[in-house]
Amino acid sequence: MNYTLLYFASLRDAAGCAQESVVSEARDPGSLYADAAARHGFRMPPERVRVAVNGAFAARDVVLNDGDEIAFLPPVSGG
Amino acid sequence: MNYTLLYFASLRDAAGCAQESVVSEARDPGSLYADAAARHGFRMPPERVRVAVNGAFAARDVVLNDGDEIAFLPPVSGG
Amino acid sequence: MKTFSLSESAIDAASLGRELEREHVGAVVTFEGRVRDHNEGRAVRGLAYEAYAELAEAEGARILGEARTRFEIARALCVHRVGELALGELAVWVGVSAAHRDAAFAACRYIIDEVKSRVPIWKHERYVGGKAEWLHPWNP
Amino acid sequence: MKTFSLSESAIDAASLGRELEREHVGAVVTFEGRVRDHNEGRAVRGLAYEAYAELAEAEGARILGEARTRFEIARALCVHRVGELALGELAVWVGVSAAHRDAAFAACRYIIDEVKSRVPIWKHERYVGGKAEWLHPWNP
Repeated sequence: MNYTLLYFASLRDAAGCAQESVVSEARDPGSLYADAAARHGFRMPPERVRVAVNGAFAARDVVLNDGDEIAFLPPVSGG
Repeated sequence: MNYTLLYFASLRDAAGCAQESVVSEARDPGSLYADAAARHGFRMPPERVRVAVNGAFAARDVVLNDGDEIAFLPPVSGG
Repeated sequence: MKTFSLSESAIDAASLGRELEREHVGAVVTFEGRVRDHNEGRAVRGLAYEAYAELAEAEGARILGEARTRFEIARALCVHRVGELALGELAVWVGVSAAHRDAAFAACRYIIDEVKSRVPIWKHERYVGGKAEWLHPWNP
Repeated sequence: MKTFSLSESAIDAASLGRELEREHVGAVVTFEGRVRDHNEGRAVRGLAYEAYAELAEAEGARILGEARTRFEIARALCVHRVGELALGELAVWVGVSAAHRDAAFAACRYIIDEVKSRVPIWKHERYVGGKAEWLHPWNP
């Protein structure tokens, strides 16, 4: 499947990019995060990372579709 | 004893004046209020009226001195 | 600058707000009380505030001092209008600055609550239709 | 006007405040979060906010909607800065108008608390001495 991954804040710094296109057998955001963490050396535990799919918050085990855009969101610190 | 009495808000309206000078045998604000209430027809119960003497809050039974300025303060409604 | 003051002219909230700004301050909470066009079901045409000025300023300053003692705040200011006010006008302004928002919210709330219940200021409302009344809440 | 928005330029608190003013409104509570020169004992030189803009605006609007459902308020607005900010600059502004102050205080507090904990915005602090860090509170 083809996915677009979005990284923010420290994950963006660690990945060295804000966005990447991947081709993957993974069918859920949790698996995609595990792959990305191994590839980029993310040290943030997956349970701290919220997930959004196509611009809306989503569960880590939601079933993805080809072409989905998946965002990985570290703990927020606005305000 | 000579006193200056100050009236505010509805008590001022009822008294028809903001201030009056009185000569009285009364030695405490509570007695002065009872006299003023009879004289001016105040209907506000004395327990609702706070007292200030010479610009500071005071008890209704504080002992007054000649020349004191006594203010009668209805329940407040600022804000 | 006095921490609590009475004002016979329009309150300038913007310049009061600037008084509170400091680089080390993380949070500013402000409260504005405005003249409403209704009160307890009656249409209000206008109102006036009367104060026992000497005691109001002393009691107001005492409340602001209490707020600085009770809460970890940097600065706190309060201004209350007296005299004639039009609908929508600012009647009272409270502003608090602090390092953190907990203290700023708590102190701002404390100040407006205490000012309303303790400072000798009285509201005189004029209603549509001609009646007028002093507000003397017996159960504040 | 959007109830929640992100701003790349300085927040104009005065004009936001005027948006909230209505004759029938008795109480306005505002919260301003400003860039502090210290955070957890470290001297801050400056900071930047990054947002996932699309989701931040949707989640912010959802929070403002929740506030209108939970509390009896007239209007509520929130603006959050993104990009580079200098010390003392306004980072976030929340304003709520209501007939009564209880609702205005509660809603203002609700909005800033929820915005801080739910909206995808991240703070990047630069410290005196050269270090810099993303703030990712794990126990918010």
